[in-house]
Formats: sequence, C-alpha cells, structure tokens
Amino acid sequence: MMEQYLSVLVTFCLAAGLVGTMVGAGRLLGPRSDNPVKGESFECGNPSSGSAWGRFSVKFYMTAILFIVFDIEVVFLYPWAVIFRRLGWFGLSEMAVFIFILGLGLLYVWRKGALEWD
Amino acid sequence: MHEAITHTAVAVSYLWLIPALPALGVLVNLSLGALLGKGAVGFIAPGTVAGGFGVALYCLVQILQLPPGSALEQTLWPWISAGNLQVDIAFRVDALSAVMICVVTGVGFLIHIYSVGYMHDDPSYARYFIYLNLFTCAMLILVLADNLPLLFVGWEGVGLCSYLLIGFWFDKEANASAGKKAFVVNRVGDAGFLLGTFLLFWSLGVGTHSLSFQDIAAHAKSIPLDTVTLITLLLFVGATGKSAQLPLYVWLPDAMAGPTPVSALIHAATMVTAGVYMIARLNFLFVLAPATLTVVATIGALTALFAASIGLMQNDIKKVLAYSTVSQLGYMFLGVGVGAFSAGVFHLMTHAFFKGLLFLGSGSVIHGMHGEQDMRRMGGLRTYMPTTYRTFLIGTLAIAGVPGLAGFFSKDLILAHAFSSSPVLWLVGLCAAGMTAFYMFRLVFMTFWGECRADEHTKHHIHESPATMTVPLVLLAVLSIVGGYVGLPEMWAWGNRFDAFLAPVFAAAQGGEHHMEMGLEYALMAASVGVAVGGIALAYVLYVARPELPGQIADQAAGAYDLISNKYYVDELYDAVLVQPALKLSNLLWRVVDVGIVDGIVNGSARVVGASSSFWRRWQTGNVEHYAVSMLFGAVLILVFFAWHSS
Amino acid sequence: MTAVPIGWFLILGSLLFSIGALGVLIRRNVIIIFMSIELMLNAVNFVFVAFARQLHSLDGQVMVFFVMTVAAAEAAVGLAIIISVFRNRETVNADEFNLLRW
Amino acid sequence: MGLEILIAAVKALTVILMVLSLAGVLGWVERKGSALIQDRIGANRASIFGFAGAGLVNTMMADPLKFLTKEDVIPTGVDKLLHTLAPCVNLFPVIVAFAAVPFGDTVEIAGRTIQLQAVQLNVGVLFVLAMASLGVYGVVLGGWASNNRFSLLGGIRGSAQMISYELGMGLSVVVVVMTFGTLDLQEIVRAQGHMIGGILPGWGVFYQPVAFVLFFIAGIAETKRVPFDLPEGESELVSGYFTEYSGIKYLMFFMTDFAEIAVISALVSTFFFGGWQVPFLGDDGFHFGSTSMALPKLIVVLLQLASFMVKVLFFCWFQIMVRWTMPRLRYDQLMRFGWKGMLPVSLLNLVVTAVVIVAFQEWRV
Amino acid sequence: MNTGVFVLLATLLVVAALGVVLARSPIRSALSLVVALFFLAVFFLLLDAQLIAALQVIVYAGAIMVLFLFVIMLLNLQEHPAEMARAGLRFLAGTLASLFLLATIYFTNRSGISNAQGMGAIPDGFDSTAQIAERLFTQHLFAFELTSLLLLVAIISAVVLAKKKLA
Repeated sequence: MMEQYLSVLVTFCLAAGLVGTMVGAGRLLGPRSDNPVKGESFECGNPSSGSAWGRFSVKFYMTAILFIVFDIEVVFLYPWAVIFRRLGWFGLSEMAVFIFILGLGLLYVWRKGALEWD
Repeated sequence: MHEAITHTAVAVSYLWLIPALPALGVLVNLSLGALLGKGAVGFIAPGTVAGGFGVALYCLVQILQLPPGSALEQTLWPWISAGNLQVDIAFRVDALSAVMICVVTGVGFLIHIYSVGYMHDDPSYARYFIYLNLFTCAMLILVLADNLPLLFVGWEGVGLCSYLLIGFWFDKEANASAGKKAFVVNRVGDAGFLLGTFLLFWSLGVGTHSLSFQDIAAHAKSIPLDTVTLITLLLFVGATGKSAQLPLYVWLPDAMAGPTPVSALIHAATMVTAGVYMIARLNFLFVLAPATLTVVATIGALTALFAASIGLMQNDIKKVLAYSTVSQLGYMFLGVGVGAFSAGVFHLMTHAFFKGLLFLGSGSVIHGMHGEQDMRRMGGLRTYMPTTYRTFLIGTLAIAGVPGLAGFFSKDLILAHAFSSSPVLWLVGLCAAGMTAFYMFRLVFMTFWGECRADEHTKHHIHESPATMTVPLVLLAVLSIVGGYVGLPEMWAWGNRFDAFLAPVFAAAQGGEHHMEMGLEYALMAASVGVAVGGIALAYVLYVARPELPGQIADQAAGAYDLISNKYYVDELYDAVLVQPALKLSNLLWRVVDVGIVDGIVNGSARVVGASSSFWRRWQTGNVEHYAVSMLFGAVLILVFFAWHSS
Repeated sequence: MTAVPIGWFLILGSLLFSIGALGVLIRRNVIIIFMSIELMLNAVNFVFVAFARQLHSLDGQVMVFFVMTVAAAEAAVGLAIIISVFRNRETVNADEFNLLRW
Repeated sequence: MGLEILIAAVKALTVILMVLSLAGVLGWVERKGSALIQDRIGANRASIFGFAGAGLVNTMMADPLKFLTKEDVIPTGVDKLLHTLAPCVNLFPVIVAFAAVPFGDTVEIAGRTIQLQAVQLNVGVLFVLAMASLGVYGVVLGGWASNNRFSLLGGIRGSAQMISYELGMGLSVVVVVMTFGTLDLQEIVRAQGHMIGGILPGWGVFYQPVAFVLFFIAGIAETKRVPFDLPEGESELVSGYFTEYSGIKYLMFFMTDFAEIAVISALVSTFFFGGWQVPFLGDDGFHFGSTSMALPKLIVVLLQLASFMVKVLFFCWFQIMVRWTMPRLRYDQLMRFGWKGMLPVSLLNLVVTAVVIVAFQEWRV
Repeated sequence: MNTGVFVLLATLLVVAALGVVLARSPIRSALSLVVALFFLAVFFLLLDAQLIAALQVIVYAGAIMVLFLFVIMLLNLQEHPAEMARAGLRFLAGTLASLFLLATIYFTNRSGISNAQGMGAIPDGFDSTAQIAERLFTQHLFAFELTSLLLLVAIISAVVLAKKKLA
C-alpha cells in the first residue's frame, strides 16, 4: 500500500520541482530592464484608463453556485456507480429520488432564467 | 327455533375500490376541477359513483351465490394499535351491507346524474361535486366498515359533508347557520355514540379487541345487562342525532337550505338512515337490551306521529318532505325497535327510492318555478310538467301506502310487527300513516292541481326539466313501484325474499319472531289501506272539492293550529332552555376568566419580559464578532469547567 | 503513517480549528470570516477521518461526505447573502452589519 | 525503501518527459497540421539542412531555449507572487493528472512487479478529475494577476467555461465507472481486454458511445480550444488570460495547452479505447479464435506501449484537426450548450445506463 | 520518516492556515485556504482515506473555493486598510483561541490516546470505495436523501438572493 502514496508524493515533488525550475531558470536566464511603458497593461496601444478590476456579471457567480451543487451530485454518484449493481433496484430508486430532487433544482433555475446569457 | 348459520367469510381484494372510486373523483376534481371545465367534472363525478355501483352490484351477486350467512372481507392495513386495542382498516360486505352499498351507490348515481342538470348554472359546480363525491365515499366507508371505529369515521365524514352541503350557498346567512345547526346537533348525538363505543370497549373485558362486529358479537353475551342497556342507549343517542329522531330532529327541516339533490341524497335516502343501519348492524347487541328496544320503538313511533302532525301544516314544499322524512325514519326505528330489523331495513330501502324520487320531483318543481318553494304560489303544474307530475304521483302513492307500491309492503310489514309487539304502538303508527297520506296528497293537490297561483312572470317561464333530471325521476319511479316486490307478505306468491336474504345477519334477533294468523294480517292490512284512503279522500275534499274549508277549520281551532304550524315551538323551547343559558355562561366566562385572568397572566408576563429585555437587549450589539467571541468564550468555559471538574 | 499516534492528529486538528476561530474573530471581511469557518469545518473533517482510522469505522468517512455537502450549501447561500448585502450597503465589513438588533 | 523511491521517481520522470515531449511535438504538429489543412507550407524556416522533418527539433529544443532567455515582463501594480504562481498552478495539475494514466500492463523486472503507471491509486479516476478541477486556478489567477481587463475577462470566462463543462465530463465518467464498476484506471483498462463476440474489441466506446462523445466534447472545452476558445479569443481578448505573460511563463501556459490535449487524448484512450490494450493480444501473444501466435513478453509489452502511444497521438491529431476545421461558438451559445445540452443529456445517459444495467442484472435478460 | 513526513506536512498546513487568517488581501487568503485544503487532502491520503482525499480536492478546492474566488473578483475586493479588528478584540480572541487549544491538548493528553503506539495497519476495507459506498447508501440512506433537499434549498435560495441585477 505504501507504494501507492509514495508514487503520489514522488510525482508531486517532481512535478513541483519541474515547474519551479522552469520559473527559476527563466528568472536567472532572462534579461531584465524595467521601463514604465513596458509595465503598462496591453490594450492594443491605447493608454489604459481606470482599474482593470471592475465588477462582473452575477451570471458567473450563478454558474459557480450551480456547479457546486451539481458537483456534489457527481461526487455522490461516484461511490454509487461502484456499487449500484449490488444494490439493484433499491440503489437505483434511491439515486433516482436524489437526481429527481436535484433535477427539480435545475428546472427551477432553468425556468428562472438563470441559465440565460444574453 | 332457528338453525345454526355458518358465518363464513371470503377474503377478496376489490372492496377498497368501492369507496376509493368516489375518493378518486374527489382528488381529480379537487386538483383539476378548475382546469377541466364543467363537462369533464360532470362526467367524472357520476362516473366514479357508477363505477362504485358496478362493484357493489358485483358484490351483491357474489353474496347471492355464496351460501347464506357468507360475507366478503378485505383487511387493508392495521390502523390503531394501542395496548389491547388493535383496530384494522377493514371492509366487510354481508347481506345488510350489500343492500346498503347498492342503495347508496345506485340512488347516489341517479342523484349525481340529476345534479348535472340541476346545478348546471351554479358557479361552484366543481365544489358541489367534490362534496357530493366525498359524501358518497364517507357513506360507503360507513356501511362497509368492519368495525365500530371505522364506522365512526364514515359517520363523522358524512356529518362533515352534510354540514358542507347544507351551507353550500354559504353567502346566505340562513344557510350557513342551518349548516352549523346540523353540525352542532349532530355533535350531541356523536358524543353519545363515542361514549357508547368507549363503554363498549371498556366492558368487553380482558384480551385484545379489534372492535370489529364479529369481535363484539362474540363477547357481547358476557356484558352485564345494565351495562348493555347503557351502551345501547348511548349508541341510540347517536342514532337520534344522525337520523333526526326526537328530540334531536330539529336540524333536519333546516337542512333543506342545501341544494335539493343534496336533500334527496343525504337528508332522505342515505345519511339519515345511518342510525337505522347502525342499530341493525349491532342488532345482536340491542336484542340483549330489551329496555333499549322499547325506548327505540317508542321514540320511533312518537317521532312518526309528531313529525307527521307538523307536516300537515307546512306550506314549504321541501319542509313537508323534510317532516315526512323524519316521520318515515320514525317508522324505521319503530321497526327495529320491535325487533323487526329486516322490516326496518326494507323500509329504509323503499324509502330511499320513493323519498329520493319525491325530493328530486320537488327539486324539478322548484327548478321549473325558478326557486319558488311556497306551495301557496303553485298549483296546476301538471299541465306544465307532465313527467314530473306523473313520477311525483307515483312517489306519493308509494309513501301513502297505496297497495301495490313499494311503501305499502314495507310500511305494512312494520305495522304488522308493531301490532304483535304492542297494539298501542301500532295505533300510533296507523295514525301517522293516515296523516302521511293526507299531507302528501295535500302537497300534490296544492302543487299540481287546480289553478296556477304564481305571478304572471313566473308562470310564463314554467317548463319541464331537462332529460338529465327527468330520467332519474323515471328510474326512481320504476324502483318505487317494483322495489316492494322483493318483500311481499309471507303468504303471497314468493313471500318475503328480502327477509330471507337478510335473516343470517339478524340471526341473533330471530328468536322473538312469530308468525301471526293470516286473518289478522289481512285485517291489519285492510286497516292501513283504509286509513290511507281516508287521508287521501280528506285531502281531496279540503284542497280540491272545497278549498275554502281549511281556512275555516284553522279559525275554529286557532290554538291547535298555531301550535302545530309553529312546529310545537320546539326550536323556541331549545333556544330558551339550552341556547340562551349557554350564551350567558359563555359571556360570563369570556369577560371574567378569559379577559380578566387568562389575558391578565399573558399580558403581565409579556410586560415582565418586555421590561427585562429592555435591559438585556443592550447585550445584543448586532455585531457578529461580539457574538462569535461570546460563543468561543462559552466553549472555553465549558471545556475549562470539565477539565476542572473531572480532574 | 502508521507510526504517528492519533493524539498528534487530534492536536493538529484542534490547532487548525483554533486558527479558524481566530480568523473568525479578528477579521472584519465577511468573506474571510467565511473562509475561516470553512477551515474550522475542515479541521473537524480531519478529526473525523483520524478517528475513523483509529476506531476502524467507516462512518467517519461517510460523515465527511455530509460535512462537505453542508459546507457547499452553506457557501452557496452564505455568499449569495453577502452579495445581496453588498448590493445594499457597498461593504463586506462585518462590523458594519449591525442592523440585526433592537 | 530507497529502491522503491527510485522506481517511483523513474516512472514519474518518464511520464513527465513523455508529457513535455508530447507538448513539444504537438507544437510542431499543430503548425504543420494547420498548414496542411489550409493548403500552405507552414513553418518553412524550421528545417535543418533542408530537411523539413527536423523542424521538430526546432520546436522541442530551440523554442524553449529562446523563451528561457527572454525577459519576464511583469506589469506594474500586480501581485507579483500571484503573477508567477499562475503558470505554475496551471501546468502542475496537468502533468500530475497524466501521471495517473496507465501506459502499460505490469512488468516483472528482477523479481519485482512494476506497474507501468506513475501514480497508482485505487481511486485513479477521481484523482484525475480532482487534478482537472484544479486547472481552474491557473486560468483565474492568470487573469486576476495581469492588471488587464481583457485578461481578467478571459480568466473569468475561462473558469466559468471549465467548471460548466466539468459537469458533463464528470457525469460521463460516472457512466464509465458504472460500466466497469471500478475507480481504478488500470482496472478499467484491464476490463477492456476481452472481445465482444470474438471480433469487436471490448472497448468502452462500444458500450458507451454517448458518453464518449460527451467526454470528448467536454475535454475539448476543458482545453479551451476551438470551438470553445472563448477565454483566449484572439479577435476580442488578444490572448485572454495570458496576454500579459512573456518569457518562460508564456511558454508554460502554452505547454499547458498542449499537455491538456495529451491528457484528454490519454483519458479518452483509457476510458473508451482500451488504453494500452491491443485487440486480440493476450499476455502471451495474439489469439484469433482458435489459432494463436505466441510472442515473447517483451514484445507484448512494447506492443502495448506502442498501442497506447498510437491512440494518444491519434486523438491529439484529431483535436488539432477539430481546431482548424470548426467555427467557434459565441459565449452565450457555449454556456447554453454546456448547461442545457451537455448536462441534461449526460444525466439522461446516466439514468438510461443505470436502468439498463440493473434491468439486465435483475431480470437476467 | 513517518514522523518526519507528518511534521513537515503539518508545518506546511499550519502555515497555509495562518495565511488564510493573516493575509491582507482576500485573494491571497483564499489561495492560502486552497493550499491548506490541498495539504489536508494529502493527509487524508496518508490516512488511507483515498476517496475522501480525492473528494476533498474536487469539492473544496475545485468547487467551493472557485465560488469564493468568483465572489471576491465579482465584488472587486482589494486589500482593505482597516482589515483587522481592534487591538482589544484581537487580544481577547487570541487569548480565547489559545485557551481553547490548550484545553483540547489537555484533554487529548489526559484521555491517554496520544500515548498509543500509532494507528497500526489499515482497517479492513477502510480504503475501499465499495464499502464506504455501501455504508453511505444503506445505513445513511436517509441522510443522503436529505442532502438532496438541502442542495435544492441552497439552489433556490441562492437564485432568489442573487437574481436581482447587480448595481
């Protein structure tokens, strides 16, 4: 069993090492010359006005909320998918109830127009 | 004396359909009624009852094919499980129930059909049919119940529907209070019923009891006589409430405020007979208490006479029929009271036919007269509405006891039994029969004969009712004629098949029966026919031949006339003796106990809380951090306490 | 991880919980308070799993499922509340939300 | 213990190099492939000594070196830490996710059984998805840490798109898990070793064609390439969330793109096309019905490795072809397709699959 | 080595957790939390709870924290000059939190479980997804179904609260 975790840790370390090395090497090898114009944000040549960090449509937030809810659904589905053969009709019906209730949520959101991007 | 009858039960699985079909109609119309429109509602509601009728007929056929004494049974699920009380939701159809479900669904179906036409222009069409279906469902539960608690569910259910339907046009003050009156008076009876049930359960003794009728029958003999008498008397109080007997009859005449088909179905054909059904169902219990039976018979006979006498003077067409119903119910109680259970049930069935017919006929008249109910403004209608007239006449002949029609056979049977029990009861019944013939023909003559006394406008619009209304009338008229032939007197043709069919149910009561001599029986028959003919003749004289006479008689016997036309001042008496003192007491309790003491305590504690909270609320800063700190402080406090306490 | 006794896990869990509680108390930004609460929930999850491992029970792991679900629902509703409060009051500072009192 | 670490490190390094070289190769394939599709020469100065194929060396060696020696411009007024972190958290999960994909069966070397899979977990499927879900951070941070409204819009768009399509992807993977009854990627590949009716390989695609289509579409959306390239839409958002990046960080974003293509291809092969399985090839050689052809173990292993690589490369090429032949969607169409198309269809697919499987099992049809 | 790994990971975890609480900018706070959650997942992995570890990353890091980031960006929350609470409250909070920690450490010590010899071998089926699933879908069936209602309520209330147009 230890082998499994070892493989995960080693892979993590190596991958982290790789990206670290890349960034570090870029730092070391790249030339450096600061210049106020270079630091400006790129807006096709026009000088930018105001802060870049404006506020966003609440749609994005709605998307994230819906994603959370359905992600939880998917998370419950994985363990279920592993054993639903053993549970037979019983397991099927309990998941059907679960999906149905969340389906109602999707329907509500759909009808409320929260999925519309106009 | 009576052979042992095997009480075999056959378990079947379709009984639940009978009440479930009307219940389905309720659900559908309740949820989709507004969506579907009148056409669909008027199809679904009678359709479900027709379905119930089909199943009921199937049950009847099954029962007829099985050996006598057999019953169909279905236990659905356990209902009450409390200590040694184990009640199931269970249905049982024996001969008695079979007759009842056929009557309820059959007559009910016809009245549903009739209602489609009668209620056609009412804005609350769907609501009406929801109530009507709900009533049918409850009534079927009542007659199908296998045990007393379930019967009580149906009993209360029909009471509720009766209340809802009497006050159907609740926007009129009078109707709403008529509904309330019916409900309150019924509560008095129901209290008796409940007490009787409790006492019965209590006196059944040790062991687990399901309060099913078999269970009660098996243990009834072990109950002491005075307890049985008390139980049956209490149950009979319930019956007087539901079946409008003395002294609790007062709600029924007022119940005529409901739509006329409702009066026909609930307040004539089915619900009001529930008391008779209940006593017949519990016959094995009542025969153990002869004193109660005497009370039942006496009350029945007195009610028959009393109500008939009030009926003589009424001018509202539906009120006449209402008092007539009370009177006929009195006959049924007289029947069961003298131990002639099957005769009582027989009269119950025939009464359902002809009284249903009469009410529907009066409805047809009212419909044609645009809501007019006063007979003094009618007259001569037979030319305008011939079908209604003919069928109504058949119903009147039947109720008056004219030989050859249904009412004759059943009423005669009861009177014969009454005579063999006590000639006095017979005499009272006979008088009532004569009065019945008189006031019914008075009604016919005033309504259909002579000159039309309506104003010109109304007269212009009088018309025969549509087919949905007349077809049920014709069918009920046919039943009012042939319905009696299932129970001919013993000495004729095939004899009393109905009695033989029901005999196993009333096996416990069979012991006291004895056949009387043929000559005596013919003599009694002649007497009742004579009385009936006399009544009819008198009505003809007073209201057709010499219409000025009634006024002169009223003048000469002014005291008696006032007394009777004011219904013996019973309502006023109740008001003075019961209602006013109760109101005064309530007023006193309200002012002193409620306002003074209860409200004082509540307000006082509120003031205390208010005063203290104006101090404590300073702690509520509205700042989340303060709350969080307090919570953590509390948690730490608890931990420290435990650490200190347990070390 | 067999050599480490459960006590270490419990202390680590309670350390995380305390840090979370501290965050709730000393930060004024509601969103960060919220995140501190998530941290506290996770400390509890951590102890759940540690105990499940020690006591040979699967229920601890199952419980983590439910805690996650509750955390997700809480985040969804809580952040929605924050957004609508922000709309009306243009701030996410907890000590400026004090209307919830007499 | 030391030896085990060494073995794990060797496997991990193999996989990492595989990803990096795939990314390099794909850079060249994309240029040449787009040229092929658009009927032009493309990248004509990348040849070495007139040998065009050697352009591959160019993209794999010269490009990274060039990027390494370019200046790393960080715009003024940004959080420098986040600006640097963004490409790292973008690349890291992709590499790690690839490491969980098995590229061969177990081999025995010197008495040791070695899985040809760098990260071996019995919840491998979830591991891959977990890493995929981390990919959002690189995008969102890159956008946030650039102090550029195009970048920020690209970052937010990209993350919303990724999470939306992650649902469709997750649900289609659930269906795969239901079909094979395990969360272990190696087990899933093994379960596809049989033959349906002796002729058709027992690959997932033949059991779950709908899930394959859904997964592949969601995969393309996750890589944010045409027709789903809204986050970096060149005509409107310049380069999206990595507009403000240069030097090696830019290269890292670029590599992530190609590595994602490789990961999606590897996952498609694993879930739906038997991974390293070769049709008719068993442990000891080919079996065609009754006739069989024995092969040495080494050859079998090499054939399986080759099979995996061929499948991965095929799907990489397929994605590049999709990119250069498809028009792109509008953002509202993209989101509508994700929520109103992919999600209901994949839920339906799931329900139908569940009912069919349980019905078959319970009624023994 | 085991103890070494524990101490190393625990240190990283605590640093990340402190980052959540102490970072000035909300976005850094959120990222610290992501890192802390990631290390927690590694801990779960080392406790043989593979399923939980993967779900931890998928749900927390992959979904919930994305929502947090979105809200921070949506409301454009930058560093706030008066971010920390007043000094008095800070001191009180620190004292209480330390007391709480000390109390729990005291209880852990006193109960004696901390002196045990480590956790021993993996309990049978502890890392098996199938067994956890079986538990979840049979014994905890009711809670599972209630979960769906909770999520439904969450969706609806979130939509109702957030649907109005952002000013």
